[in-house]
Amino acid sequence: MPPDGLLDCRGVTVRFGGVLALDEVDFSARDRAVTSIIGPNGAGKTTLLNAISGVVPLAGGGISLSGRDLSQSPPHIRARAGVVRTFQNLEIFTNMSALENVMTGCHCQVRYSVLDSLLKTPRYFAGERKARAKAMDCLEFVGLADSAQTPAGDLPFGRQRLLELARALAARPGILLLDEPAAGLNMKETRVLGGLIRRIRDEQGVAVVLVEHDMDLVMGISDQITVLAFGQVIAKGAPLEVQKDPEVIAAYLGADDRD
Amino acid sequence: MDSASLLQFLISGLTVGSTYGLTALGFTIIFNTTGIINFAQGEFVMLGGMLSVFFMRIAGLDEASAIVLAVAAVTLAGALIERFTIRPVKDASIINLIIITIGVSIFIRGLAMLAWGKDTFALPPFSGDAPIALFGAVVMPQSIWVLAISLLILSGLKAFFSGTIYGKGMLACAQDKKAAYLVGISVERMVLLSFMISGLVGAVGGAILAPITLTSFDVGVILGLKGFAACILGGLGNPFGAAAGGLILGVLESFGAGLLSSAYKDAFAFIILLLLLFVRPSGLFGTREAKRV
Amino acid sequence: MQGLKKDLLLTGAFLSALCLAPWVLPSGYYLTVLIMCCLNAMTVVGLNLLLGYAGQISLGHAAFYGLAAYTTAILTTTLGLPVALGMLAGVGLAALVAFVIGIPTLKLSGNYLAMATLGFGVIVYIFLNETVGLTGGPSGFTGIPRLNAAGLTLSSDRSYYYLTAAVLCAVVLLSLNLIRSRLGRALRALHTSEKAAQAVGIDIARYKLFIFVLSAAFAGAAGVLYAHYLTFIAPSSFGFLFSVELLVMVVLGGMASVWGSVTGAFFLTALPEFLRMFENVEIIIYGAILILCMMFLPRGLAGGVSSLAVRLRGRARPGEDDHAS
Amino acid sequence: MKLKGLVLALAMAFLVSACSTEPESVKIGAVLSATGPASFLGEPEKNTMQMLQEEINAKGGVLGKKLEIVIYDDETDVNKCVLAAKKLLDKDGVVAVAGPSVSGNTLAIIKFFEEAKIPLVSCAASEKIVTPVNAWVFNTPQLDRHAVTRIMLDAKAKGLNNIAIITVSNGFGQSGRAVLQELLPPNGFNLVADEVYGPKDTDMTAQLTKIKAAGADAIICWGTNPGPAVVARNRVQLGIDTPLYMSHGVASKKFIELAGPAAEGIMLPAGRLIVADQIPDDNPQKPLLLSYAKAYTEKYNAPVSTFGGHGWDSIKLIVEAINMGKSAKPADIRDNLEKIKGFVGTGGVFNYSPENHNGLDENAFVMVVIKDGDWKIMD
Repeated sequence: MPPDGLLDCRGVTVRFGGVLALDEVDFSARDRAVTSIIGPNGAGKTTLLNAISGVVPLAGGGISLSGRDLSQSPPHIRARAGVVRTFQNLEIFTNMSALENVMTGCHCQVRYSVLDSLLKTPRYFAGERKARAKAMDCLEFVGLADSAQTPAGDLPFGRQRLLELARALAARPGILLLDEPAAGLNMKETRVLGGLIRRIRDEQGVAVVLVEHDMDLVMGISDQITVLAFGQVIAKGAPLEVQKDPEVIAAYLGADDRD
Repeated sequence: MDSASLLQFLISGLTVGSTYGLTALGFTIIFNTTGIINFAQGEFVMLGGMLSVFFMRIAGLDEASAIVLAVAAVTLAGALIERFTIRPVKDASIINLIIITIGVSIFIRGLAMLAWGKDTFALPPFSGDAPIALFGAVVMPQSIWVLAISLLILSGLKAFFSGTIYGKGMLACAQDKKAAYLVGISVERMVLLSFMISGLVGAVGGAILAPITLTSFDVGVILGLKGFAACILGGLGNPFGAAAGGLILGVLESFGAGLLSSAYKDAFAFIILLLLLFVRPSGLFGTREAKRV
Repeated sequence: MQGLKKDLLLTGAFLSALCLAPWVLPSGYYLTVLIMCCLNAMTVVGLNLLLGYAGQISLGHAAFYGLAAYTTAILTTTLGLPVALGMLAGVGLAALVAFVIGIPTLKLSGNYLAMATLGFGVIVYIFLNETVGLTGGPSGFTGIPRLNAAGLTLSSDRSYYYLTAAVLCAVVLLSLNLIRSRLGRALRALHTSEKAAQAVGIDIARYKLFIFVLSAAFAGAAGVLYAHYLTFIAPSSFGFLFSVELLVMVVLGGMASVWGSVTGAFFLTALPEFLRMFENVEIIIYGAILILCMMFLPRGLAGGVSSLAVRLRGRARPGEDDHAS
Repeated sequence: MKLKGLVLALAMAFLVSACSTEPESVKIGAVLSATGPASFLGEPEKNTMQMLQEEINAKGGVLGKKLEIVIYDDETDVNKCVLAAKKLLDKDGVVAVAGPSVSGNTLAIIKFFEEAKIPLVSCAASEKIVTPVNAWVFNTPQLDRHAVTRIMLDAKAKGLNNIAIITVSNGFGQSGRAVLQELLPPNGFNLVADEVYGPKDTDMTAQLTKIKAAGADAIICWGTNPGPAVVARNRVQLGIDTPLYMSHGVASKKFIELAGPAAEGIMLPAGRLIVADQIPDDNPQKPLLLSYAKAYTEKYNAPVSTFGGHGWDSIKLIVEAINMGKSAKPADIRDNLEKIKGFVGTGGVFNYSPENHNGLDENAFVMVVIKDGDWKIMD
């Protein structure tokens, strides 16, 4: 195991029926770094995120975070261990306000028992105050503090993306998995997002794994890039190295035909 | 237990099962187009039987024309229900629409009680009631009618859904209303059609079953319950599954009554159903996860 | 924390209204109607926690109501245990059964979950009906004693009514408290997106099970109170139609609204009494009212009242009150 | 809008209830299952009571006052029945109550009558209603025990010893099943099969196939329409020629209609009402039964059933008790009900006493057989 590997995937294999979606993928992400996963459509990028976050079961290989094996853990255990993610198709809680969304993110950070909830004990009030404060911090961080009381479903699309990010931050990630966070955003919003991701890495010291199609964003903020094609890793390295890799160029050219 | 008795249980189970299967088919059609579980489906079956009796007795028609008229009337009723209770609120959530169909079923039951009273009625069997002997067991001619017509309806539906543009359009509506609309399918017309077809299927079922099961204004409740169970057993949205689910449920009950205990036969059938769901969470022949509520 | 004060105030006002009711409606008949309303409301509030907040349907809640009623009936009548103990055991058994069947059942979703809970209800009904030696079978279980608590016999309808009203208010307050907590947020989260809920560390299976058990316990509480009020129970009161009726009360009252559930339960329980004068057309009118309410009040009675209130105040107030009241 | 409507409905309900309080009448209540699964009982009972009210008032009423019968429908539902009974007791202030139609509902409300000290004359048959005797509760139908006794006498005479029973899994079937299980073995019969069917079942082939295999000499079926009609049809379809006895629960023309040719030869104990024209002229019940049947058929254009007769008996017994004591006070009515002797009703000749609140014996039944689509008294 490399000493700097915070998240470590070895030989991750995922099958859907007869289809081999991921074929012995090795992937690692360092602490306090942005690691991007790129690749043509259908390369298995989201599947890899799903495998890491526990949404799809592994057919082989292992996943560990800071040396702790998570290969068999259900998604919520991985989340508690620090693997927190966002979704390509927004999964915000539309039946809550923005603030409540982020407070839900604090679920495992601010704890009190069922009895405290039912009977409104002082512990409940203390916990709620703490959760609220923490959620407000996260909202402020992404620039949504002014929309705290807005029903989440009423927010414009770009702000819903930010809300999801805030909710993920509230869950105090050890590693944050972002699944195409820039999809559907305009240039300006994408720039803001890029800045946020940098700040997450630099100010909060959280490792980020980024799956993204927007190459400007990827090349601008990544410390390390892994390229997937047809369920296999075809290249790894710093942005500039990867950009020059002939295999990567070939994969993208081939993919462009299909697009 | 001798083999003649076992065969008799099977025949009895298939006969009862076809009543569930026919109701289940109606559920499938509306579910496939709208995602609604139509609680008034049992009432369609009831209306088919009761209207046939009514047209025969009061209007003095012969049985065949009475049944044709009854089926036409229930098809129309299906259209009216869609037009007046479902279409005006088509943006409502599925659970609200389901509650509306519960209201409709109560309403129809009330009307039927007021119109025809609370008595039970019988319809004469189509081709006499001389039992046919079969390896020591007996089959009623009406049971053969029921099984044959059920098969006919089933294959008709199969052909309709996979072979015609309307059928495919209806399936498309269930998958994604907006997309169906975008490719030029009139969602409203498809939903209307689905209510009419399931009215028709229900009414045919009600009419051909009435000679065996007898009919009254309140038979719809239990048929709806068992029909829904049959649907789920077979896997929602699959007409073949619905029909098969009905037959399986009927056979389970019949063997439960014959071999275990007649008092617990329904419990037996439902326990099997639950166990099956725990192993196969979307029914025997179900493919997609139908999460709607 | 403003919502909390509002909850307390509303619950207090509701309790006082319930307590004043016997003076306004002096006959014992109205008391009985009100007791039935309160009992149904308890069950419906619990069912709404499950359905409206957590998004998990149950068509088997009548079974929990019935199981609890029969448990206390058998313990107190056949075995002669104290009533209070029987009641506790009844609620406990309902919760325990919910726990046991909830583990496999709650893995299902949507219509399949509806069927599984419905099937469970039917099975319980059949056992209540057929185990004649234990339950008295279809003709019912007679001679259940009234409640004696701390040397105080709650034999008069009025004192029993106060007890029922108090329990209902406790159920309402507990539910409101629950919704405004991290638990409530977890439930609403898994309703909208199980994936996202898991992604922030929420153990969805555990919360589903918890709320299933809690709502079964509320139904059980109503069940034991019912048994010791009527002193007679029969399986026909706990059939699948009652489960459906409870579901209708939830939706008609308003999904994800505790006060909506109370309104829905009171409305639909008392409605047939108002319709009595229509005799044979009663059922038709009942059906029509149900259809019209669902067509024109898509968010239920609670939604109708709150949008009326909004219109009266002339402004909309977004925020957590809309969701958690 | 909604609120206004509710207030209006409330106000209306108050108004209606206020108007119905009329001091110059004797008010009797009735809770009947006019709708729901037991409507075959409740509807004729309700019709009969309405007919009786007109008839009695046309003849000058009760104690010189108008007779008013307040009838509520309980929809065969326990909770609705409790509410209806409460309304009669607490709001309408009736002096006595007739009904309910089914045993479960009766058992559910007995307690309230004991508390309110108002007599209840039930139209339901269960023995639990009158044993142990509750001071305030009476019933009018013949008991299951009496019906079973008649069937056993007939079976014994024919030498049928191995009996199979098939009963419906509701209150009616359950109480019949209990009595059959209790009485058959000690009277020298073998119970060779004990099958059950659901009230809404539409096929009893499986149960009958089992009974056929059990080698019974006779089958006894205990249920109410439409189940027994299905049993009769399935029996013929399966080619079973074992004699079939039914309970008195099918003693209405509807059964013969539903079972069709399969009804031929079926035997059952029944009240004399359905065979009124066949009973000897010296039977004290004959004139009453003929006139009741005629009046009912004329008024409602429907065949008379013994169930309506329970309604007749309940109301007439209450009225008789009022007339005996010249008092419409509930306690007096109760006391006088216990003193009624030799009262000729549709169900038989009633002899109430402090120990017997049913008042009938097995002579209330005759055995009838279905022949050529009609009832025929057996010798």
